[in-house]
Amino acid sequence: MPVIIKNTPFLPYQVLQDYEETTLGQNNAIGACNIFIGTMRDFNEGDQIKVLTLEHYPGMTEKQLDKIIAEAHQQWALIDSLIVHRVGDLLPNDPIVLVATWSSHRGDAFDACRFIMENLKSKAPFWKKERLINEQERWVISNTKGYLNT
Amino acid sequence: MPVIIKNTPFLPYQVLQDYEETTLGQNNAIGACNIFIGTMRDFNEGDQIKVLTLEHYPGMTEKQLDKIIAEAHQQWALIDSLIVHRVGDLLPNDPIVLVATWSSHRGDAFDACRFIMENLKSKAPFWKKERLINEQERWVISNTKGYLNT
Amino acid sequence: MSIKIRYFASLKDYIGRSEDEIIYNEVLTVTEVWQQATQNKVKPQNTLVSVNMDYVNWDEPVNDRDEVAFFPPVTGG
Amino acid sequence: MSIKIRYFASLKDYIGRSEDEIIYNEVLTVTEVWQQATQNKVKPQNTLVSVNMDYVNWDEPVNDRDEVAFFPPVTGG
Repeated sequence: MPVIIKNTPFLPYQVLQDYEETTLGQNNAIGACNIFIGTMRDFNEGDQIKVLTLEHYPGMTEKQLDKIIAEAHQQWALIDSLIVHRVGDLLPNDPIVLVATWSSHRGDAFDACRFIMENLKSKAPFWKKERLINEQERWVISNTKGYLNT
Repeated sequence: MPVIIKNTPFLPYQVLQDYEETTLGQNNAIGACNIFIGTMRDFNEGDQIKVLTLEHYPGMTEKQLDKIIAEAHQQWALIDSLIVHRVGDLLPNDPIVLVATWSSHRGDAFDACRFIMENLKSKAPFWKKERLINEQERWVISNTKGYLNT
Repeated sequence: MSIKIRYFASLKDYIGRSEDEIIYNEVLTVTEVWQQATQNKVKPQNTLVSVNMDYVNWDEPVNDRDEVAFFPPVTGG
Repeated sequence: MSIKIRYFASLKDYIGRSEDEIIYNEVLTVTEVWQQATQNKVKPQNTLVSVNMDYVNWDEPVNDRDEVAFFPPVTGG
Protein backbone atom coordinates (compact mmCIF):
# COMPACT_ATOMS: atom_id res chain seq x y z
CA MET A 1 0.00 0.00 0.00
CA PRO A 2 2.67 2.52 -1.01
CA VAL A 3 2.16 6.27 -0.84
CA ILE A 4 4.59 8.11 -3.11
CA ILE A 5 5.07 11.88 -3.28
CA LYS A 6 7.04 12.85 -6.38
CA ASN A 7 8.59 16.19 -7.32
CA THR A 8 9.30 15.09 -10.89
CA PRO A 9 6.88 14.02 -13.65
CA PHE A 10 5.62 10.42 -13.68
CA LEU A 11 3.92 8.21 -16.26
CA PRO A 12 0.90 6.53 -14.61
CA TYR A 13 0.75 3.50 -16.92
CA GLN A 14 4.48 2.91 -16.54
CA VAL A 15 4.20 3.16 -12.75
CA LEU A 16 1.27 0.70 -12.71
CA GLN A 17 2.97 -1.78 -14.98
CA ASP A 18 6.19 -1.67 -12.96
CA TYR A 19 4.30 -1.98 -9.69
CA GLU A 20 2.28 -4.96 -10.87
CA GLU A 21 5.38 -6.68 -12.25
CA THR A 22 7.74 -6.07 -9.36
CA THR A 23 5.56 -5.85 -6.26
CA LEU A 24 2.08 -7.29 -6.81
CA GLY A 25 3.33 -10.11 -9.00
CA GLN A 26 1.02 -12.76 -10.44
CA ASN A 27 -1.70 -12.60 -7.83
CA ASN A 28 -4.47 -14.75 -9.22
CA ALA A 29 -6.91 -13.67 -6.53
CA ILE A 30 -7.10 -10.26 -8.20
CA GLY A 31 -10.18 -9.96 -10.37
CA ALA A 32 -10.67 -6.19 -10.35
CA CYS A 33 -8.58 -3.06 -10.47
CA ASN A 34 -9.90 0.50 -10.39
CA ILE A 35 -7.61 3.36 -11.29
CA PHE A 36 -8.04 7.11 -11.08
CA ILE A 37 -5.69 9.49 -12.84
CA GLY A 38 -5.97 13.25 -12.29
CA THR A 39 -4.20 15.44 -14.84
CA MET A 40 -3.60 19.18 -15.12
CA ARG A 41 -6.16 21.05 -17.20
CA ASP A 42 -5.05 24.25 -18.95
CA PHE A 43 -8.24 26.11 -18.03
CA ASN A 44 -9.71 26.95 -14.64
CA GLU A 45 -12.41 29.47 -13.74
CA GLY A 46 -12.35 30.83 -17.30
CA ASP A 47 -8.60 31.51 -17.37
CA GLN A 48 -5.83 29.77 -19.21
CA ILE A 49 -3.27 28.25 -16.85
CA LYS A 50 0.41 28.03 -17.79
CA VAL A 51 1.92 26.43 -14.72
CA LEU A 52 0.43 24.73 -11.69
CA THR A 53 2.56 24.61 -8.54
CA LEU A 54 1.72 22.02 -5.91
CA GLU A 55 2.85 22.66 -2.36
CA HIS A 56 2.52 20.08 0.40
CA TYR A 57 3.32 19.56 4.09
CA PRO A 58 6.07 16.92 4.09
CA GLY A 59 5.34 14.35 6.77
CA MET A 60 1.73 15.30 7.35
CA THR A 61 0.77 14.56 3.75
CA GLU A 62 2.16 11.02 3.99
CA LYS A 63 0.61 10.53 7.43
CA GLN A 64 -2.85 11.55 6.23
CA LEU A 65 -2.63 9.45 3.07
CA ASP A 66 -1.50 6.39 5.04
CA LYS A 67 -4.50 6.90 7.30
CA ILE A 68 -6.92 7.14 4.35
CA ILE A 69 -5.49 3.97 2.82
CA ALA A 70 -5.71 2.13 6.13
CA GLU A 71 -9.37 3.14 6.46
CA ALA A 72 -10.07 1.94 2.92
CA HIS A 73 -8.45 -1.44 3.64
CA GLN A 74 -10.58 -1.73 6.79
CA GLN A 75 -13.80 -0.92 4.99
CA TRP A 76 -13.37 -2.95 1.78
CA ALA A 77 -11.80 -6.30 0.81
CA LEU A 78 -8.72 -4.87 -0.89
CA ILE A 79 -5.70 -6.89 -1.95
CA ASP A 80 -3.53 -3.81 -2.47
CA SER A 81 -3.63 -0.10 -3.25
CA LEU A 82 -1.30 2.63 -4.42
CA ILE A 83 -1.19 6.43 -4.32
CA VAL A 84 1.22 8.58 -6.31
CA HIS A 85 0.94 12.39 -6.06
CA ARG A 86 2.99 15.10 -7.74
CA VAL A 87 4.36 18.20 -6.04
CA GLY A 88 6.34 21.05 -7.58
CA ASP A 89 5.74 22.74 -10.95
CA LEU A 90 3.38 21.04 -13.41
CA LEU A 91 2.50 21.81 -17.02
CA PRO A 92 -0.84 21.20 -18.76
CA ASN A 93 -1.56 17.49 -19.27
CA ASP A 94 0.92 16.43 -16.55
CA PRO A 95 -0.42 13.73 -14.22
CA ILE A 96 -1.15 15.10 -10.73
CA VAL A 97 -2.45 12.05 -8.93
CA LEU A 98 -2.76 8.31 -9.44
CA VAL A 99 -4.85 6.08 -7.18
CA ALA A 100 -5.19 2.35 -7.81
CA THR A 101 -7.04 -0.36 -5.89
CA TRP A 102 -6.88 -4.12 -6.44
CA SER A 103 -9.49 -6.59 -5.18
CA SER A 104 -11.20 -9.86 -6.05
CA HIS A 105 -14.55 -8.27 -6.93
CA ARG A 106 -15.33 -5.01 -8.68
CA GLY A 107 -17.48 -3.41 -5.98
CA ASP A 108 -14.58 -3.21 -3.53
CA ALA A 109 -12.12 -1.80 -6.06
CA PHE A 110 -14.57 0.85 -7.31
CA ASP A 111 -15.83 2.01 -3.92
CA ALA A 112 -12.40 2.06 -2.26
CA CYS A 113 -10.75 4.00 -5.09
CA ARG A 114 -13.51 6.59 -4.94
CA PHE A 115 -13.24 6.79 -1.15
CA ILE A 116 -9.47 7.30 -1.31
CA MET A 117 -9.80 10.07 -3.93
CA GLU A 118 -12.57 11.93 -2.08
CA ASN A 119 -10.64 11.77 1.18
CA LEU A 120 -7.39 12.76 -0.50
CA LYS A 121 -9.17 15.78 -1.99
CA SER A 122 -10.56 16.90 1.37
CA LYS A 123 -7.88 15.84 3.87
CA ALA A 124 -4.41 15.47 2.32
CA PRO A 125 -2.42 18.71 2.76
CA PHE A 126 -1.67 19.73 -0.82
CA TRP A 127 -2.26 23.22 -2.19
CA LYS A 128 -2.41 24.37 -5.80
CA LYS A 129 -1.17 27.71 -7.07
CA GLU A 130 -1.96 28.68 -10.66
CA ARG A 131 0.19 30.87 -12.90
CA LEU A 132 -1.91 32.41 -15.67
CA ILE A 133 -0.61 33.30 -19.13
CA ASN A 134 -0.31 36.95 -18.02
CA GLU A 135 2.08 35.70 -15.26
CA GLN A 136 -0.47 36.51 -12.53
CA GLU A 137 -0.39 33.96 -9.69
CA ARG A 138 -3.29 32.82 -7.54
CA TRP A 139 -4.03 30.08 -5.03
CA VAL A 140 -6.82 27.65 -5.83
CA ILE A 141 -9.43 28.31 -3.13
CA SER A 142 -11.20 24.97 -2.87
CA ASN A 143 -11.72 21.66 -4.62
CA THR A 144 -14.86 20.91 -6.59
CA LYS A 145 -17.39 18.52 -5.14
CA GLY A 146 -16.69 14.88 -5.89
CA TYR A 147 -19.98 13.02 -5.56
CA LEU A 148 -22.29 14.48 -8.18
CA ASN A 149 -25.66 13.31 -6.90
CA THR A 150 -25.35 13.69 -3.13
CA MET B 1 -15.80 5.96 -27.97
CA PRO B 2 -14.43 2.70 -29.41
CA VAL B 3 -15.77 -0.72 -28.46
CA ILE B 4 -13.25 -3.46 -29.17
CA ILE B 5 -13.89 -7.22 -28.91
CA LYS B 6 -10.60 -9.13 -28.98
CA ASN B 7 -10.02 -12.87 -29.36
CA THR B 8 -6.34 -12.57 -28.42
CA PRO B 9 -4.72 -11.35 -25.17
CA PHE B 10 -4.30 -7.60 -24.63
CA LEU B 11 -2.22 -5.46 -22.29
CA PRO B 12 -4.51 -2.81 -20.73
CA TYR B 13 -1.78 -0.25 -19.98
CA GLN B 14 -0.35 -0.60 -23.47
CA VAL B 15 -3.81 -0.17 -25.00
CA LEU B 16 -4.47 2.94 -22.88
CA GLN B 17 -1.11 4.50 -23.64
CA ASP B 18 -1.50 3.88 -27.39
CA TYR B 19 -5.05 5.17 -27.37
CA GLU B 20 -4.12 8.37 -25.54
CA GLU B 21 -1.15 8.98 -27.80
CA THR B 22 -2.76 8.24 -31.15
CA THR B 23 -6.43 9.09 -30.72
CA LEU B 24 -7.10 11.26 -27.69
CA GLY B 25 -3.94 13.28 -28.16
CA GLN B 26 -2.99 16.18 -25.89
CA ASN B 27 -6.47 17.15 -24.79
CA ASN B 28 -5.89 19.72 -22.05
CA ALA B 29 -9.55 19.75 -21.06
CA ILE B 30 -9.08 16.29 -19.56
CA GLY B 31 -8.62 16.46 -15.82
CA ALA B 32 -9.83 13.01 -14.79
CA CYS B 33 -9.65 9.45 -16.04
CA ASN B 34 -11.22 6.43 -14.39
CA ILE B 35 -10.21 2.95 -15.47
CA PHE B 36 -11.56 -0.46 -14.61
CA ILE B 37 -9.66 -3.63 -15.42
CA GLY B 38 -11.22 -7.03 -14.84
CA THR B 39 -8.86 -10.00 -14.81
CA MET B 40 -9.34 -13.75 -14.60
CA ARG B 41 -9.14 -15.21 -11.10
CA ASP B 42 -8.01 -18.81 -10.72
CA PHE B 43 -10.66 -19.58 -8.11
CA ASN B 44 -14.45 -19.48 -8.33
CA GLU B 45 -17.06 -21.03 -6.04
CA GLY B 46 -14.31 -22.89 -4.20
CA ASP B 47 -12.81 -24.54 -7.28
CA GLN B 48 -9.57 -23.91 -9.05
CA ILE B 49 -10.09 -22.75 -12.64
CA LYS B 50 -7.63 -23.65 -15.39
CA VAL B 51 -9.20 -22.05 -18.43
CA LEU B 52 -12.03 -19.55 -18.87
CA THR B 53 -13.77 -19.50 -22.23
CA LEU B 54 -15.72 -16.40 -23.16
CA GLU B 55 -18.46 -16.74 -25.76
CA HIS B 56 -20.32 -13.76 -27.21
CA TYR B 57 -23.00 -12.89 -29.77
CA PRO B 58 -21.12 -11.09 -32.53
CA GLY B 59 -23.06 -8.02 -33.59
CA MET B 60 -25.39 -7.89 -30.61
CA THR B 61 -22.50 -7.52 -28.17
CA GLU B 62 -21.17 -4.48 -30.02
CA LYS B 63 -24.70 -3.06 -30.45
CA GLN B 64 -25.43 -3.31 -26.71
CA LEU B 65 -22.04 -1.87 -25.70
CA ASP B 66 -22.45 1.07 -28.12
CA LYS B 67 -25.85 1.72 -26.55
CA ILE B 68 -24.41 1.65 -23.00
CA ILE B 69 -21.63 4.06 -23.99
CA ALA B 70 -24.10 6.41 -25.68
CA GLU B 71 -26.23 6.45 -22.52
CA ALA B 72 -23.16 7.22 -20.40
CA HIS B 73 -22.20 10.12 -22.67
CA GLN B 74 -25.75 11.47 -22.41
CA GLN B 75 -25.81 11.25 -18.64
CA TRP B 76 -22.31 12.56 -17.80
CA ALA B 77 -19.93 15.18 -19.20
CA LEU B 78 -17.50 12.75 -20.81
CA ILE B 79 -14.75 13.70 -23.23
CA ASP B 80 -14.17 10.12 -24.36
CA SER B 81 -14.53 6.49 -23.32
CA LEU B 82 -13.23 3.09 -24.33
CA ILE B 83 -14.27 -0.54 -23.87
CA VAL B 84 -12.07 -3.53 -24.65
CA HIS B 85 -13.42 -7.04 -23.94
CA ARG B 86 -11.79 -10.43 -24.48
CA VAL B 87 -13.48 -13.47 -25.99
CA GLY B 88 -12.03 -16.96 -26.51
CA ASP B 89 -9.84 -18.92 -24.11
CA LEU B 90 -8.28 -17.07 -21.16
CA LEU B 91 -5.75 -18.14 -18.54
CA PRO B 92 -5.54 -16.98 -14.91
CA ASN B 93 -4.43 -13.34 -14.63
CA ASP B 94 -5.43 -12.54 -18.24
CA PRO B 95 -7.31 -9.25 -18.63
CA ILE B 96 -10.99 -9.83 -19.46
CA VAL B 97 -12.30 -6.29 -19.69
CA LEU B 98 -11.01 -2.73 -19.77
CA VAL B 99 -13.28 0.30 -19.40
CA ALA B 100 -11.90 3.84 -19.39
CA THR B 101 -13.66 7.21 -19.14
CA TRP B 102 -12.12 10.66 -19.60
CA SER B 103 -13.69 13.90 -18.35
CA SER B 104 -12.80 17.33 -16.98
CA HIS B 105 -13.90 16.55 -13.42
CA ARG B 106 -13.60 13.38 -11.40
CA GLY B 107 -17.28 12.85 -10.59
CA ASP B 108 -18.20 12.28 -14.23
CA ALA B 109 -15.31 9.89 -14.92
CA PHE B 110 -15.99 7.81 -11.78
CA ASP B 111 -19.77 7.58 -12.14
CA ALA B 112 -19.73 6.90 -15.87
CA CYS B 113 -17.08 4.17 -15.64
CA ARG B 114 -19.08 2.44 -12.93
CA PHE B 115 -22.29 2.79 -14.94
CA ILE B 116 -20.66 1.28 -18.03
CA MET B 117 -19.27 -1.68 -16.05
CA GLU B 118 -22.55 -2.44 -14.26
CA ASN B 119 -24.49 -2.28 -17.52
CA LEU B 120 -21.90 -4.34 -19.36
CA LYS B 121 -22.18 -6.98 -16.63
CA SER B 122 -25.97 -7.16 -16.88
CA LYS B 123 -26.69 -6.44 -20.56
CA ALA B 124 -23.76 -7.24 -22.86
CA PRO B 125 -24.13 -10.78 -24.28
CA PHE B 126 -20.99 -12.52 -23.06
CA TRP B 127 -20.98 -15.91 -21.34
CA LYS B 128 -18.23 -17.53 -19.29
CA LYS B 129 -17.48 -21.24 -19.23
CA GLU B 130 -14.98 -22.53 -16.67
CA ARG B 131 -12.70 -25.51 -17.12
CA LEU B 132 -11.61 -26.87 -13.73
CA ILE B 133 -8.30 -28.61 -13.06
CA ASN B 134 -10.08 -31.99 -13.29
CA GLU B 135 -11.10 -30.98 -16.85
CA GLN B 136 -14.77 -30.66 -15.83
CA GLU B 137 -16.51 -27.80 -17.66
CA ARG B 138 -19.34 -25.61 -16.38
CA TRP B 139 -21.10 -22.42 -17.37
CA VAL B 140 -20.98 -19.51 -14.95
CA ILE B 141 -24.61 -19.03 -13.91
CA SER B 142 -24.73 -15.33 -13.02
CA ASN B 143 -22.57 -12.33 -12.27
CA THR B 144 -22.03 -11.07 -8.73
CA LYS B 145 -23.76 -7.90 -7.60
CA GLY B 146 -21.82 -4.75 -8.42
CA TYR B 147 -23.04 -2.07 -6.04
CA LEU B 148 -22.17 -3.27 -2.56
CA ASN B 149 -24.42 -1.06 -0.47
CA THR B 150 -27.62 -0.90 -2.47
CA MET C 1 -42.07 -15.79 -43.34
CA SER C 2 -38.58 -17.02 -42.70
CA ILE C 3 -37.23 -16.62 -39.18
CA LYS C 4 -33.66 -17.33 -38.16
CA ILE C 5 -33.15 -18.59 -34.61
CA ARG C 6 -29.90 -18.69 -32.65
CA TYR C 7 -28.97 -20.28 -29.33
CA PHE C 8 -26.02 -19.28 -27.17
CA ALA C 9 -23.98 -20.65 -24.27
CA SER C 10 -25.77 -23.15 -21.99
CA LEU C 11 -28.92 -22.84 -24.11
CA LYS C 12 -27.02 -24.04 -27.17
CA ASP C 13 -25.95 -27.12 -25.15
CA TYR C 14 -29.54 -27.61 -23.92
CA ILE C 15 -31.07 -27.41 -27.41
CA GLY C 16 -28.21 -29.35 -28.96
CA ARG C 17 -27.61 -26.96 -31.88
CA SER C 18 -26.70 -23.32 -32.40
CA GLU C 19 -29.19 -22.33 -35.11
CA ASP C 20 -32.64 -23.07 -36.49
CA GLU C 21 -34.74 -21.66 -39.25
CA ILE C 22 -38.52 -21.82 -39.33
CA ILE C 23 -40.85 -20.94 -42.19
CA TYR C 24 -44.30 -19.81 -41.14
CA ASN C 25 -47.39 -18.19 -42.66
CA GLU C 26 -48.68 -16.10 -39.75
CA VAL C 27 -47.06 -13.61 -37.37
CA LEU C 28 -45.63 -15.41 -34.35
CA THR C 29 -44.67 -14.07 -30.96
CA VAL C 30 -41.25 -14.79 -29.54
CA THR C 31 -42.83 -17.38 -27.23
CA GLU C 32 -44.39 -19.15 -30.21
CA VAL C 33 -41.07 -19.07 -32.05
CA TRP C 34 -39.50 -20.84 -29.08
CA GLN C 35 -42.25 -23.48 -29.07
CA GLN C 36 -42.01 -24.12 -32.82
CA ALA C 37 -38.26 -24.16 -33.07
CA THR C 38 -37.62 -26.30 -29.98
CA GLN C 39 -40.68 -28.56 -30.38
CA ASN C 40 -42.05 -27.32 -27.08
CA LYS C 41 -38.98 -27.95 -25.00
CA VAL C 42 -39.25 -26.59 -21.45
CA LYS C 43 -37.82 -23.09 -21.42
CA PRO C 44 -35.14 -22.80 -18.70
CA GLN C 45 -35.82 -20.16 -16.07
CA ASN C 46 -34.32 -16.73 -16.75
CA THR C 47 -33.88 -17.39 -20.47
CA LEU C 48 -33.42 -14.09 -22.33
CA VAL C 49 -34.51 -13.32 -25.86
CA SER C 50 -33.51 -10.76 -28.47
CA VAL C 51 -34.95 -9.86 -31.86
CA ASN C 52 -32.47 -8.34 -34.29
CA MET C 53 -29.98 -7.95 -31.45
CA ASP C 54 -32.23 -5.95 -29.13
CA TYR C 55 -33.71 -7.37 -25.92
CA VAL C 56 -37.46 -7.95 -26.19
CA ASN C 57 -40.33 -9.35 -24.12
CA TRP C 58 -41.78 -12.78 -24.73
CA ASP C 59 -44.95 -11.40 -26.35
CA GLU C 60 -43.01 -9.46 -28.97
CA PRO C 61 -44.18 -10.27 -32.54
CA VAL C 62 -41.56 -11.53 -34.97
CA ASN C 63 -41.44 -10.40 -38.59
CA ASP C 64 -40.16 -11.93 -41.79
CA ARG C 65 -36.35 -12.29 -41.85
CA ASP C 66 -36.00 -11.34 -38.18
CA GLU C 67 -33.19 -12.95 -36.20
CA VAL C 68 -34.39 -14.29 -32.87
CA ALA C 69 -31.83 -15.34 -30.24
CA PHE C 70 -32.30 -17.24 -26.99
CA PHE C 71 -29.65 -17.25 -24.26
CA PRO C 72 -29.06 -17.49 -20.49
CA PRO C 73 -28.27 -14.50 -18.24
CA VAL C 74 -25.06 -12.81 -19.40
CA THR C 75 -21.86 -13.28 -17.40
CA GLY C 76 -19.24 -11.10 -19.07
CA GLY C 77 -16.95 -8.44 -17.64
CA MET D 1 7.47 25.25 26.63
CA SER D 2 8.75 25.59 23.10
CA ILE D 3 6.21 25.39 20.30
CA LYS D 4 7.06 25.28 16.62
CA ILE D 5 4.56 26.89 14.26
CA ARG D 6 4.31 26.44 10.50
CA TYR D 7 2.26 28.23 7.85
CA PHE D 8 1.43 26.82 4.42
CA ALA D 9 0.19 28.04 1.05
CA SER D 10 -1.89 31.26 1.12
CA LEU D 11 -1.51 31.47 4.90
CA LYS D 12 2.26 31.65 4.52
CA ASP D 13 1.77 34.61 2.14
CA TYR D 14 -0.71 36.20 4.57
CA ILE D 15 1.56 35.89 7.61
CA GLY D 16 4.67 36.74 5.59
CA ARG D 17 6.79 33.83 6.85
CA SER D 18 6.72 30.06 6.90
CA GLU D 19 7.70 29.36 10.52
CA ASP D 20 7.57 30.73 14.03
CA GLU D 21 8.67 29.51 17.39
CA ILE D 22 7.13 30.63 20.67
CA ILE D 23 8.35 29.97 24.19
CA TYR D 24 5.64 29.95 26.83
CA ASN D 25 5.16 28.97 30.48
CA GLU D 26 1.56 27.79 30.51
CA VAL D 27 -0.43 25.36 28.37
CA LEU D 28 -1.94 27.18 25.39
CA THR D 29 -4.81 26.17 23.15
CA VAL D 30 -4.34 26.18 19.40
CA THR D 31 -6.35 29.43 19.24
CA GLU D 32 -3.99 31.06 21.75
CA VAL D 33 -0.97 29.83 19.78
CA TRP D 34 -2.40 31.56 16.71
CA GLN D 35 -2.92 34.78 18.65
CA GLN D 36 0.56 34.77 20.18
CA ALA D 37 2.44 33.78 17.05
CA THR D 38 0.63 36.12 14.66
CA GLN D 39 0.22 39.02 17.13
CA ASN D 40 -3.54 38.70 16.91
CA LYS D 41 -3.85 38.83 13.16
CA VAL D 42 -7.38 38.19 11.91
CA LYS D 43 -7.71 34.48 11.21
CA PRO D 44 -8.92 33.90 7.64
CA GLN D 45 -12.19 31.95 7.37
CA ASN D 46 -11.82 28.19 6.95
CA THR D 47 -8.25 28.13 8.30
CA LEU D 48 -7.30 24.58 9.29
CA VAL D 49 -4.95 23.58 12.05
CA SER D 50 -2.92 20.47 12.86
CA VAL D 51 -0.87 19.46 15.88
CA ASN D 52 1.93 16.99 15.14
CA MET D 53 0.46 16.42 11.69
CA ASP D 54 -3.04 15.47 12.85
CA TYR D 55 -6.08 17.69 12.34
CA VAL D 56 -7.34 19.19 15.62
CA ASN D 57 -10.03 21.58 16.85
CA TRP D 58 -9.23 25.15 17.86
CA ASP D 59 -9.58 24.44 21.58
CA GLU D 60 -6.96 21.66 21.49
CA PRO D 61 -4.20 22.17 24.09
CA VAL D 62 -0.63 22.34 22.80
CA ASN D 63 2.25 20.65 24.62
CA ASP D 64 5.97 21.27 24.81
CA ARG D 65 7.77 20.61 21.50
CA ASP D 66 4.52 20.19 19.60
CA GLU D 67 4.45 21.28 15.97
CA VAL D 68 1.40 23.39 15.17
CA ALA D 69 0.54 24.14 11.54
CA PHE D 70 -1.98 26.57 10.06
CA PHE D 71 -3.16 26.31 6.47
CA PRO D 72 -6.09 26.97 4.11
CA PRO D 73 -8.47 24.25 2.82
CA VAL D 74 -6.52 21.65 0.89
CA THR D 75 -6.72 21.57 -2.92
CA GLY D 76 -4.71 18.56 -4.05
CA GLY D 77 -5.63 15.65 -6.26
